[in-house]
Amino acid sequence: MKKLINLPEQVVEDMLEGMVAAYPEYIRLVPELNIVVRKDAPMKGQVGLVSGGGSGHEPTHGGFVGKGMLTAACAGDVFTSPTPDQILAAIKEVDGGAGVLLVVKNYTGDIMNFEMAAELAEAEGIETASVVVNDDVAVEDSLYTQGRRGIAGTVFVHKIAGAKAQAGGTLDEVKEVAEKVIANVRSMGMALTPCIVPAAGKPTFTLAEDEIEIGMGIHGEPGTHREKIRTADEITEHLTKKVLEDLPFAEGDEVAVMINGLGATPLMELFVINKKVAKMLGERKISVVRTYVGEYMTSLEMAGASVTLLKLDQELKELLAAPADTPGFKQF
Amino acid sequence: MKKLINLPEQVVEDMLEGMVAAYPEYIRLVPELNIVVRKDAPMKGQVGLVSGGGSGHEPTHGGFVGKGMLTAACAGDVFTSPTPDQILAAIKEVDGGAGVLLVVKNYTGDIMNFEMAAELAEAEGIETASVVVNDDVAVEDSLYTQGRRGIAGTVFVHKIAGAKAQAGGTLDEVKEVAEKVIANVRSMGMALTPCIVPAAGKPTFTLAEDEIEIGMGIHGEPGTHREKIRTADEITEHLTKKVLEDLPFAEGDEVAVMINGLGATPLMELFVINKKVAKMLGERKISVVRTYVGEYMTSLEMAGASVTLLKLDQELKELLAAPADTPGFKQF
Amino acid sequence: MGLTVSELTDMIQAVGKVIEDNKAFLTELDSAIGDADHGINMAKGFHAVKEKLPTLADADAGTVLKTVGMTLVSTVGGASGPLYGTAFLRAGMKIGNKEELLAVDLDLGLVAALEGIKQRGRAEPGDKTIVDALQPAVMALKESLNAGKTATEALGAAVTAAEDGVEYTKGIIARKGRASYLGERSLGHQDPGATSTYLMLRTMQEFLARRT
Amino acid sequence: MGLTVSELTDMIQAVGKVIEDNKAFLTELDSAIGDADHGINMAKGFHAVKEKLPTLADADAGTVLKTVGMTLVSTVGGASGPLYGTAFLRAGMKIGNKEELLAVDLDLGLVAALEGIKQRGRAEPGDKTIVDALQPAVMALKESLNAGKTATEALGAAVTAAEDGVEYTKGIIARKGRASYLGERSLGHQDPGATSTYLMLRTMQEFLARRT
Ligand SMILES: Nc1ncnc2c1ncn2[C@@H]1O[C@H](COP(=O)(O)OP(=O)(O)O)[C@@H](O)[C@H]1O
Ligand SMILES: Nc1ncnc2c1ncn2[C@@H]1O[C@H](COP(=O)(O)OP(=O)(O)O)[C@@H](O)[C@H]1O
Ligand SMILES: [Mg+2]
Ligand SMILES: [Mg+2]
Ligand SMILES: [Mg+2]
Ligand SMILES: [Mg+2]
Repeated sequence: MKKLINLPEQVVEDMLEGMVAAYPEYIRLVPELNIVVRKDAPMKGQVGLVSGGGSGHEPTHGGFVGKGMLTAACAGDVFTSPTPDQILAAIKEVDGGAGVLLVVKNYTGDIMNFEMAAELAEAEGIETASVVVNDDVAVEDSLYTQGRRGIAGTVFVHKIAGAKAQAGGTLDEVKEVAEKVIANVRSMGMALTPCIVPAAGKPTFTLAEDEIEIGMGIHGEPGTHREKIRTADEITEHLTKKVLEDLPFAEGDEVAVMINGLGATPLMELFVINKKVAKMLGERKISVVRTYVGEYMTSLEMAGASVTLLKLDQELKELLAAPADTPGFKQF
Repeated sequence: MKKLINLPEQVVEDMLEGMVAAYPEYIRLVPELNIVVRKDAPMKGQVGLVSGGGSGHEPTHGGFVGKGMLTAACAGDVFTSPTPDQILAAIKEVDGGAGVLLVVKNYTGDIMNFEMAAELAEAEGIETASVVVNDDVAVEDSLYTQGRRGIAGTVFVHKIAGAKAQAGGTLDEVKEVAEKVIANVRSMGMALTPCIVPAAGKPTFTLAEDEIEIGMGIHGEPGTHREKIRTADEITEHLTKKVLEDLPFAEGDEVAVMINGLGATPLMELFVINKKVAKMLGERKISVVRTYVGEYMTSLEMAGASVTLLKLDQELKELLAAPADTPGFKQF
Repeated sequence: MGLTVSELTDMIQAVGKVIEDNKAFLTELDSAIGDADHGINMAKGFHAVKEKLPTLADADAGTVLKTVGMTLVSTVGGASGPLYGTAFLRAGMKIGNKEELLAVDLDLGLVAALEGIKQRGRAEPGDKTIVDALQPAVMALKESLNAGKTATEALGAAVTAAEDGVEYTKGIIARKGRASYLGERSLGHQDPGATSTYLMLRTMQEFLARRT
Repeated sequence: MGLTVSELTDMIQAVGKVIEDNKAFLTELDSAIGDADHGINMAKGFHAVKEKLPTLADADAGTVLKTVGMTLVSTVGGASGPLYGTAFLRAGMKIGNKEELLAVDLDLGLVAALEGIKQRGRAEPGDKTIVDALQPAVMALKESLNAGKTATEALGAAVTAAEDGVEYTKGIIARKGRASYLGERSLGHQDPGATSTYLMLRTMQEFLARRT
């Protein structure tokens, strides 16, 4: 393990301190609790938006705290959900009287910790609502299982629900639009290399020099299967088809595209992928309203990428287009 | 070599097409010539800003084309300077009658190709001026050598000269402020891993599992020396001290900070570095006006980081604070 | 059995030590079908418990258990934090302000713990989770006690059942937790949470056995 | 020597082929002290030259050389593109619209090429660049011609001098180009550009030798 860190046990604290040191005009840190809060929170009468999860996905989540996106983010240990007391503290920090929406990714740990936090908040008289993001089409969707994971599509939930809250939407309205995003967003990823959790010191899986992992999660979890590496076009075609067929996306649809790097993938390669995605969408007469290429939902230093498509209606288009000003996501 | 690409010979074209497909509202591509041009160029009466260099440094250079930064960027092959005819074509694309400033990084190839392009432009009656960025303190500065390399500090030149051009500065004024940035900016980097030029298929150097390379360039060039990995704080201290001593930066100075990832370094680690840099500056009573943490000047999939400091006066502060709206650098 | 609060505290410390000793092992198990942190998470939680327990010298059994639960909830994170946290919380709530625990309390406490975990995690037997170790253990304990066995003996039966449960998880596909994302690829691997449950029960049993 | 334009063209193609054959070798040299692309750059340029030359069947020697120069300038990039491009351009300008080249043209052309490279790159002998192969070669050629040797013989002397020049670059610290960033670490490695110059001269000499 070769990393630019100090003690593994201290890496989350070090990171958060470095983050607030970089962006004091956007965010502040609640000491001890590892919560990143929007500088001017709570905003009176505005719905608060709290998300969080394990660390190691930067700029998710702390990087998206700011105007038009999250009001607070709870950082758990690397790849470990934050705890209920942390989340409760974040809820209290952002509660401006209009209630707080919790944006949770569909992992057992996250679900349970946020649920406990919501129960505690309720006991203290703060109104909360929750949405659960589950955009990863690599995982089979079934009532009898945990269901799908939340991955890069979560960023669109943050953006759009954040815009709605910023525009003065009620808790119900913000929750509703978040759920609309969740219903219309699909993603799938692949990895060239695994990643190493600092405290573990070694990767959770290994890949040969000519192997890639398809459909892996953003926590170093192995994926659906392993195969020989192919060209970027072939790999992209495979991922994009899975994503397209799932909703399904159809001719005439308007979409937003996110080509997300997992941590160690150069932008160059993400653009190569986007070329192919744009071509495939063009062929299917699906029109691209906006494209985001970059690292949004990473998995430490994993090399690989995911493709996300979000089907837009007029409301989603407008909210996606709204300005956002956060350290990790800026849009005029 | 494990990369998300198609043919190595085609990777730059693929990338550029994927880039303009992603950002049609910002940029257009001049086909065949691998030039990324601001959508609304040429801007009548506004100084054009042309930069470029080898590819593999994304978002540099094409990602910084847009309002308040570059007017055009010429993409050479991976780590290879663009050619004079490419650069000349870019100059013509952006010439709005007020002249064109060429921002060149101090590499023999870049210098000569831009110089030839400037001669050709002059022959065609277009006024140009050039500045050469050489911020890398890892390289000894000497009149008898090539001098220092241009690395991440170049992004500050793009930002500030771009703001000056956007504000209507004359060619002389834009050049002058670019030179002021160059005189006041210093950087130094280190690598955890090398990178692989797609066409070469193998790294230019190798590092043991516990070794790092100090002061390497952004083209896979070996650095000043190699050492055993240490903590992020120790490594950061070494780099930052070198940078601080060089200008030198002194008590009371106001600075902008850039913690730049080289391609494969997670944001988490860059924030860990920033924590230490902020601490060191605080101890020296140097005040940080703005901090940029992220991937700005990369070296394909190299893992590592560089630290850049720019000493600011009132003019630089204002121009740095001016809005910029480009795919890779946005600031309200 | 007549377990004093101070002995209960020692028993919990023994459990914590076993978790600490098995940190790498549990993490290794989690790396096969999860995200390689179960041992790390649990060890962190029990480290906090270890620091906390000395402040509870004068507390009753329920308070000790609830405090352990709260500590786990607020330090572990992930899936195991709320699950084991809820287990201790519920056991503590059930047992209440007793100064000495009897066999029946062991039964009550473990039943409450199991119910808490099932409620929090919505897992059923066969989902490849903690439940696959804990539910058979709780049943075996109850049966043994009903058959007139001592607490130590009954806990011995529970440990055996939990061990079988861990073994059983190797042959099933995960339907809850991170391992469920793997589908069939989760086959052949034992569940980390079921394993930590087994380790905890075994430690409790050994503690009781040492003392008798 | 009496080299026709068609022979000149063949000679340039032979040079291109040698560059292509040594693409990996030159890149390898550049990876030690540069950025691992010298062979790739040069091969790309001469590939373009190869496509271009057939369109110049009726051109004079100067035009052929200038076109080769322009082609290199606009396809190679990096440091070697403008340098070798300028070299061919200047040689072409010096030689002008001749239909047949004599020994004196070889001398004039190489001198102009060297001057072009030195002017463009501002390198002097001892900087560990192309100049360290080309300048001694040009001097050896001139001396041989002055001593009454044939063009082929004189070029033979130039090749030997260039080879010595390449050897010499191993012992010096780079002061121009990417290798200069390495400081003392550039010691012990031969310069890629000096090496490609040597290869080109050797190919020219072999071409002349084959034909006589
Ligand atoms: N819904 C659930 N009910 C019961 N146990 C569960 C559930 N989900 C996960 N687990 C248990 O949690 C264990 C993993 O815990 P841990 O690795 O600490 O958390 P995480 O999965 O968040 O990283 C699994 O091995 C499984 O036994
Ligand atoms: N200023 C210079 N003058 C002469 N030759 C130079 C100069 N700078 C570099 N070179 C030559 O160029 C060679 C490297 O060429 P190449 O690798 O193609 O370009 P780059 O360095 O841009 O990658 C060096 O080995 C050296 O011989
Ligand atoms: Mg976890
Ligand atoms: Mg090069
Ligand atoms: Mg886990
Ligand atoms: Mg080179």
